[in-house]
Formats: sequence, structure tokens, C-alpha cells
Amino acid sequence: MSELMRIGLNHYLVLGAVLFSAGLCTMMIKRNAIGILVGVELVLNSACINLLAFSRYCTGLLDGQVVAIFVIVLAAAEAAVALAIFLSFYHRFATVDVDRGDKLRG
Amino acid sequence: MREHGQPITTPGLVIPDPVNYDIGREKVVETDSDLRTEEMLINMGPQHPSTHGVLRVMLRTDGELILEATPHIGYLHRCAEKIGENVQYHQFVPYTDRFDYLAAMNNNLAYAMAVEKLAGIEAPKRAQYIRVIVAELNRIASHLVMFGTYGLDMGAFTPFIYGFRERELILDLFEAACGARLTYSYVTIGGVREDLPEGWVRKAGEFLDYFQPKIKEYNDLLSYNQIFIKRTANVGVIPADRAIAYGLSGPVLRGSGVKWDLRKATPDLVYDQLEFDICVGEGRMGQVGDSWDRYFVRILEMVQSARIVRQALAKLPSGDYRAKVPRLLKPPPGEVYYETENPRGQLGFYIVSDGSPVPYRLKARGPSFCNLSILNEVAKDCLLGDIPAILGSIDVVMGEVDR
Amino acid sequence: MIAHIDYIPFFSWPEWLEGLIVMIAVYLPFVCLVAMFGIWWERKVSADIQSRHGPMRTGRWHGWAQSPADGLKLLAKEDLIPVAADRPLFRLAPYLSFVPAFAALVVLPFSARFIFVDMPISVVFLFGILALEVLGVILAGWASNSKWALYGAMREACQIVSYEIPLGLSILVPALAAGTLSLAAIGEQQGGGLHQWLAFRNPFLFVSCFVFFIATLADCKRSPFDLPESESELVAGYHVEYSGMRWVMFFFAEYAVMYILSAVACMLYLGAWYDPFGIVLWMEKAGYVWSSAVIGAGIIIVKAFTLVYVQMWLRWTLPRLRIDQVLSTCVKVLLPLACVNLIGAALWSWLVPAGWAQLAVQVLLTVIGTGGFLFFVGVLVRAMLSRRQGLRLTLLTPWHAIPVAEPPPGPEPASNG
Amino acid sequence: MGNMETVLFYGFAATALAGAAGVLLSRNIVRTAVWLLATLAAAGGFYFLLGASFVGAVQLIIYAGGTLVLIIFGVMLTARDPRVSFEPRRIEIAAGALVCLVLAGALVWVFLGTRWYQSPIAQRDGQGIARLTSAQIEALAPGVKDRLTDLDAEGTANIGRQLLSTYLVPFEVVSLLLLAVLIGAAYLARPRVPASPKIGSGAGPKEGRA
Repeated sequence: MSELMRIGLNHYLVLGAVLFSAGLCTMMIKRNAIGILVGVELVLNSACINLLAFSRYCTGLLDGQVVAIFVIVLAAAEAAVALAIFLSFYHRFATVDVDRGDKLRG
Repeated sequence: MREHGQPITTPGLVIPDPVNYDIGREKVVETDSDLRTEEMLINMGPQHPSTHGVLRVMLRTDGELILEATPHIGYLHRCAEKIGENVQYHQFVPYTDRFDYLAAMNNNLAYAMAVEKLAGIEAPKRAQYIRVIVAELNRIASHLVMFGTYGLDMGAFTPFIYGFRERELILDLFEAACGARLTYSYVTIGGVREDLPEGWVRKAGEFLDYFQPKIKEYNDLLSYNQIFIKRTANVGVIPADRAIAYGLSGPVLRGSGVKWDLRKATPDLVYDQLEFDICVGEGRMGQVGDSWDRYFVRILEMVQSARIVRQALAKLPSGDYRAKVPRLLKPPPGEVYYETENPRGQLGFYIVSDGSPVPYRLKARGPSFCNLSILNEVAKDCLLGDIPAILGSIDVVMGEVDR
Repeated sequence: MIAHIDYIPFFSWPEWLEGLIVMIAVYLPFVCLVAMFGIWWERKVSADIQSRHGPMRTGRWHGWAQSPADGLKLLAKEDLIPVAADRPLFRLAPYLSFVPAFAALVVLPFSARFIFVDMPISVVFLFGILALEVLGVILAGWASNSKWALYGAMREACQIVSYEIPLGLSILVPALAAGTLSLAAIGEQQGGGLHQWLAFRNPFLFVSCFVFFIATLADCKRSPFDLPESESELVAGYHVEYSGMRWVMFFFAEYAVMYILSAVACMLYLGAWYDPFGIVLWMEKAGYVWSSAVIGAGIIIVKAFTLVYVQMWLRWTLPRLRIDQVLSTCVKVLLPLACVNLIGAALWSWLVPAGWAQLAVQVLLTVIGTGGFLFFVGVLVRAMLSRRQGLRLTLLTPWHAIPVAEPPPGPEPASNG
Repeated sequence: MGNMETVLFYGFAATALAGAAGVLLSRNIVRTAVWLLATLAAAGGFYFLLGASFVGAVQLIIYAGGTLVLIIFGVMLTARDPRVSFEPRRIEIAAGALVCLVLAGALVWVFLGTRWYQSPIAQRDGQGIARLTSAQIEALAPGVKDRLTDLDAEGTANIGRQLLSTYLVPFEVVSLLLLAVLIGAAYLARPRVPASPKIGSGAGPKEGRA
């Protein structure tokens, strides 16, 4: 019990793993492109949590924080591009259902 | 159902040219098969703060972009013209108040002049001067409302209060003259209903002394405000030829640079004895005929109207204020069409008499109705925020559109 | 209030409990008071600008009780939720809008002693929290399932996301000059009189102050950037379907954010809790700890409300911009200006040594700033005096004062139907 | 009574997991985004708990204030899809759930089974960061000693220093990437047709007659 109450690295790692799986599952089941994007965000967040947890409990240096900032910035960039693609996709196919976008016609 | 992924192909659309409508030569527009915009239909009105009453405009939008704005009217229809065929000539005067309720004096005037022409009556000189005075004061009052509400449409709240503050003083004058503050029925067939009360002339002069410097204040507050100019200049441009083709009149027509004013073109009453200028849009802030021009023509007209009133007050003769008109007026059989320059344009009455006490046919040409017809053409490919700018600068009164 | 609590990970139980009590007992009433006073004051300011009186009846003295009375009325009002609305989101949205405004206040110092949570990065945290407010607005617009509300939400999203960039850059400029991201630490550097205020430190900070203020106008949806709720276009925008207490939440959030951003502007640029003459700093140094803290808190509240007044003044004077103009103002004017300010301020602190040149620039900017401020105060006073005259409206002779003369000669009217 | 960190951790964990579950199970895409907000906010809380308050604030600003707004914005722009609810097939759900459960189990098993390296800098007491004694600092490897940082007050400044020294190349690459994204997103989302179709589809009048 005291193991559970005293927050340590493992707590964060387990949490990150669960969030990661949830994100992955979201990416797998959702057919709405934006839903998939949301799943990606979940995965990235779980990675961030891991980075910061390792940074705090293992190295004690700031590298984890710096990389986490990179991740957050890149996630924003990725969301912007993904949404632009979805909009383009939507204009062409009138849907954001990714299963419909398998035509490969230019 | 089309197969998924196929582009929607809209069949060729037929668009009648609203002016040169020629059934044999319809214009067919082929739509681009790649055209796929996210369109949304929005109902602007009949309850909407900037449609100035119960106008309903269907907006077909692509995001903030307006593709088409179709006005739908009739929410204030009260069968005024049909009523006109069932009441006696004198009795129709109060109905004209309800046409353009912001300029009831001018409505009364147009109707009275039409009936007078039909029945061959001439109003006495004093009555003519009084008519000019009240008509021009009402023009100022009406333009003040436009000034205020246009500011409101553009998101500036304060001009509204300022405009109404000054309008209140005009209404006080009218109340003193005829007892009413909105629906006057003051100008009647043969003259005016009552003579001006004692001290009215002096008080009207005092009002002008107070009012004339205020116009600079309006210009400082709204007309020359950079944001206001950005919102209205180059927005809703009506070129002169389109304005004429659509039969626009009043400040909307003059805003497009057309120097046409019935008070100068066919001077009735005593307008030919008074000095004033026709104000036209000059495109000072953008193109000729943009919303700013239409707005500013009204500001300039207030200056001119004040000038007219001052002259008329000085020249006001004594004498009868009303000609002898039988209570049961039976004009000789015939027809008449008479137009006067209202604050919103040319209000015309077409009256057919069969010699009986009631008109055989009474038809009105409402300036707001005709001016509104250009909305469809102007409010195209503009932004949602431009709709109030265009609508407000056309300045319709729904009572007159729907009648 | 507590002097100095370290930030969250190092809370221990009693301190945490104390913090909760302070939140509920001090900050919540403070937010509500600010909002209610702001609403009442806005009505009075607008009335003053428009030659009216505004609320005068409720509570005898200038209608001071108008806001509480409105609150009671709104509490009793039916809470309407449109049938087609997304009910959970519709309910959630007002809280999402109000809570960030409330939470942001926590890191806002009132004076050197009155700091509830002192974070080393409080200014970043504050804007992080305030960034959540936009989600409440967007969700409200979406959940209402009304096209007008949706338009409001879309406009809000565009506007806030764009204006956060110049806003963030304008925060960096004073942070750069002060060398810290802590609001309290930035504030502490501005004590020694007017010329020490960060806005007057160098020309870039001076310009940046205006950029920041304009961006805050857009951030709290104040005129001329009030597009998300522009009534002449969108009826009421994102809160068109709201009524009763939920609507009040949006209103409270708006006024709370107005106050918070104004207070932040004071912290960052306008001398924080210090007076223009260095008296509070002298008191702090002389050991009058509590009295200087109380006076400092009073000073920053007065300063913040002065800026709130400017916001109101602008709202009741200016028309509204169009959405494309709003965005182009951001991208073409504010953003380049903010970038230039940031680079310029960095270069300035690198190149200009602290010496007579720096001091001369400070004094010059102080004179310009003070002159501008006094000019506008003069304009206001003049306008106020002329409005007083206008209100009397003795311009026209009253009817009873006009002597009755003989009626003009003329025959009786023929008939008087 | 457990300490504050424990309580906050479990609070945030509950929020994050609830959010993740909501994301996974919600059918409505806007609600999915709102659930994501819960997870993002809770993740921000974790960052604060982990002593990375700057990253936490950045998370709030960029993720919650920027990315999520962008996502909801995208949802609104594409929400007029006739197939609003995208019902996944049962087999898809089953496969997804299976894969993810297996993956989660494997990850947890690996994580819990590993003995992670713990640097002396990271040793701390329950209440916060232990300040190292000068003797301990002397004992550190030279490479680590140069980059020795605290995780609190000076952390933000050190993040900045690291960004412009150790991580300068990634920093520049990211800035280039952001520029490319800016241009690319604008290019991708540009209107394909001139935004002024002058055709009347007849929708307006028809609607009016109805």
C-alpha cells in the first residue's frame, strides 16, 4: 500500500502506458480523421509524461523537459498540417471518414 | 444517390438578368464541376437587430463570405393600398403616416399633393411654406435616425443616442404643431391641418441654431472615424448606371453620384424660391456609390435641409394655412401620378378617381421598396459584417416596403 | 492573505487547506465584486458618454444596487436550454469560460506582500490558464446548435488564436527587460518613480505597451474587436442561446478577464503596485511592510480600473471592425510590431549601457507618456464639462416662456374634419 | 494522511484516464475533443507535479489554447458530413481493444520489471528536490556537473540555455519546420476555386418559398 501511496517513477510510467494504449486504440477504432488526430495527441501526451518522469526521477537533468517542449511544439505543427489535410480531404470527398479516402485519385 | 467520391455536378443554372430580362435569351452559367464550397443558409431576420424591422434576408454563405442575400418581405403588410380604395380621400391621410413612419410628414405631403393635383386644389402660400418647413425638419429627423442606427449597425452605440437626442427636439416641434410625435397627419389635402402655434417659428430657429453645429460633432464621432471608413468605404458599391437601372431614388441614388432630386428637377411647393444644393456622393473615401457615400449624402442633406428651413422660416408669409376643401371630396374622374422627394427617395401616389368619394385605385411607389431591390445584387461576395453596412446604408423602412 | 506559498508540489496539507479557504473566501468574492462593479461602472460610463444618467433608481445613490438586483433577477430567470442543443456541453461551457478567469487571478500579485501563489513562471502560467477561456466560448457556440452562435464561436477561435501571438510576444518584451517570468519579480523592479516603469525603459517597451493593450482588447472581446458577440451582425454571438445564470457566467468571465488583463498590463508595463513618485518603494524600504502592501494593492487596483475605463471608453466610442480587418490588423500590424519590439528590446539591453543615455531616454519617454496621459485626462474633463452643459438642455426656450401674441390675421379654416 | 503529491497525482490520474476513456468511447467528435481537454489539463497537472512548471504552462498555452482550439475548429468546419456518427465495426473494436490491452499489459510489465538508472541528482525527499551538498556535486561526472540544474526556480532559464546550446540544432530544425508547416498548412487549406462563385444555386429562393 505504501508503495502505491508514495508516488514514484513507476506510477507515471504505468499511467503513460495506459494513456498510450488508449491513444493507440483511439487511432485504431475511430474512422473520423479528427478522432484519429485526437488519438495521436493522447499518444504524444503519454510520451511527454514519460519524458518528464524520467527527467525527474532518473537523470535529474532538464533534457526531458526540453524534449517535451519539442514534442508539444511539434504536436501543434502536426495538428495544423493534419487539419489542413483533412480540410482538403473534406473538400474533395465531402467527408472526414478516412475509410472513404482510399481512391487515390489526384 | 451518387456514388461516393464523385463530385457534385450542378446542372446549368438559369439566371435572369434582373434589368434586361429577356425570356428568349436566358444566360446559362455552367458551374465548375470542381466547385465545392461549404454553403450554409442563414435566416437573417425577421427578428434581427440590424434588419431595421421585420425584413428577412436569406443569406447563402460560405463561412463569412456571403454568396447571396435574398430579401423576403411582407411581414408588415397591412393592405394599405386596398384600404385606400375603401376610404374617402381625407380618411386615407392617417394611413400614409404608417408608410415610412420615420417621415410621416413627407408621406402626408406626397399624398396630399397627389390628391390636390387630381382635384385641382391649390394650397395657399403660407401652407406651402409650412409644408416645406415640416417636410425638411422631418427629413432631418429621419436622417438622424439613419445616422444613429447606422452607427449602431457598425457597432458604435453612441451616435444612436446623439441622433435621437436631436430628433427629440424636432418631435417636440411637431408635437407643438400637431399634437403627435410620430404619426402626424399634419399635412392634409388643401394645406395643413392647423396653423403653427405661437412662438413655433422662433423655437424652430433656436433648434436650427442648436442643431447646425452638431453636424460637425457627428462627423468627428462617426463619419471620419477610421474604423467606420474602413467598414463602409468600398463596401456595397452601386454604380450610377445600376442605380438608375434598378430605379433607386433619394440618397441611395445620389450616393451613386447621380445628381437627381425632385425638389430641383420638378420643383413643387416653393422649392424653386429657396436656395439649396443637391448633395451627391463623390467617392471621397472610396469608390463613388459605396456605403460611406450613401451615408454621407444624408449628413450633407441634413445641412441643406437646415438651410432650407432657415430660409423658409424667414420667408414664411401670413395668410391662410389651408384652402377651402369640401369635407366630402369628390375629385373629377381621371388619374394622377405624383411624386415627391422623401427622405428615402421618391414617394409616388397613383390615384384613379371615378368621381366617387373613394378612390377607384390607389397605388403607392415606396422608395424603400425600390431601393431594397438592389440588395440582392450588391450584397454578393461580401462578408457577413458587410450586410449591416449595406442594409443600413440603403436604409429601408419596412412599413413602406410592405405597406 | 498569505505572504508566500511555494507552488503546488510543495504544498503540505494545512497550507493547502488554508489556500482553499483563501480562494473561496477572498478570491471568489473579489472576482464577483470586480464583475459586478465593472458592469455597473460600464453602464455609468456609457451613460456619461451618451449624455444620459444610466441606472439611477436602484439603491438610491446612482443606482449602485443595479448589479446585485440584476443578479437576483437573473438567478430567478428560467434556465433555457434549446431542444437541439448538445446539453452536457451547453451546461459545461459557461464554467469552462468562468473558471479560467477565476484561476488566473490566483497568480496575480496585488503587491509585494499580497501574492497568493508565487510561481517563477507566473506570467506564462497566467496566459496558459486564460487560453482555456476560449474553449468555453467555442463550446458555447457549438453546443447552442444555432448558426449565429456558431459564427460567434468561429470568430472567437480565429481572433483569439491570432491575437495570442502578439500578446505572447508583448509579454516577452518586459520579461526580457526584467530578466524574469515572475509577475512579482517584474513588478518589484519598477519601484523608483515614474521613469522606472517598464513602459518607459526604452522605446520598444513603450510601443510594446500599446501593442499589448490592443491585443488584450481583442483577447477579452472588447470593442472594436467584439466580433464574437457583435449584436448588429450575430445578434449576440456565442451566448445568443444562453439565459439566466449561465449567461451571467459569461458576463462575469468577460469582466474578470478585463480586470485581470488590465492588472497584468500594469504589472508588466505600468509600474505594478508602485506609485509614480517612489513613495511605496520608500515605505517598503523603511519597513512599513503592511501599510505599504495595502497601499500598493490599492494602487494596482486603481491602475487596473483606469485601464478598464479606457477599454470602456473605446467601446462606447469606436465602431466595430470586420473580421478580415481584425485578422489583418493582427497579422500585418501587431505581429510585426511585436516582433520588432522583441528584437529591439533585446538589442537595446545588449547595446545601450546603463548610463546617462539610458536615463535620458527614460526621462524623455516618461515625459511623452505623462504628457499623453494628461492630454487625454484633459480631453475627458473638457468633454465631461461640456456634457454637463448638454444635459441641462436649456438651449431651447421652454414653451411656457414664449409670450403669447395676437393670432395672425387669417380667415377661419373652411372645415376642420 | 498521504501527502499532497499523492492526492494530486491520483486526482490528475483519474481525470486523465477518464478523459482518455471518453476520447475512446465518445461517438460525438466534439465531445471527444472536450474529453481530450480533460486529459490535456491533467497532463499539464502532471508536469507541474513533476517540477516542470514551464512545460506545464506551455502545455496549457499551446495544447489546450492552441491545438485543441484548432481541432475543435476543424471539427466545426467538417461537421456537416452526412455521416455524423462513424460507427466502427464490432470486429474493429474488438481488434483494437485486444491489441491495446496486450500492448498496455506488455508495457506495464516491462516498466515495472526494469530497474531504472537513478542519478544522484534525482534523489530527493518526499517534499521536493533535495539540494545537493557541495561534496555530492564534486563527486559527479564532469559532463553532468556542467549541466547540473535545479528543477524549480532556475529551471526555466536553464531550459532556455539548453535550447540555445545543447539543443541548438534541433531548435533550429524545429523553427524551420514550423515555417514549413505555416506555409504548407496555408497551401493545403487554400480555397481551390476563386472564393467568389457568382452562380445562384437557387437554394435561397426555394428556402424562402417553403
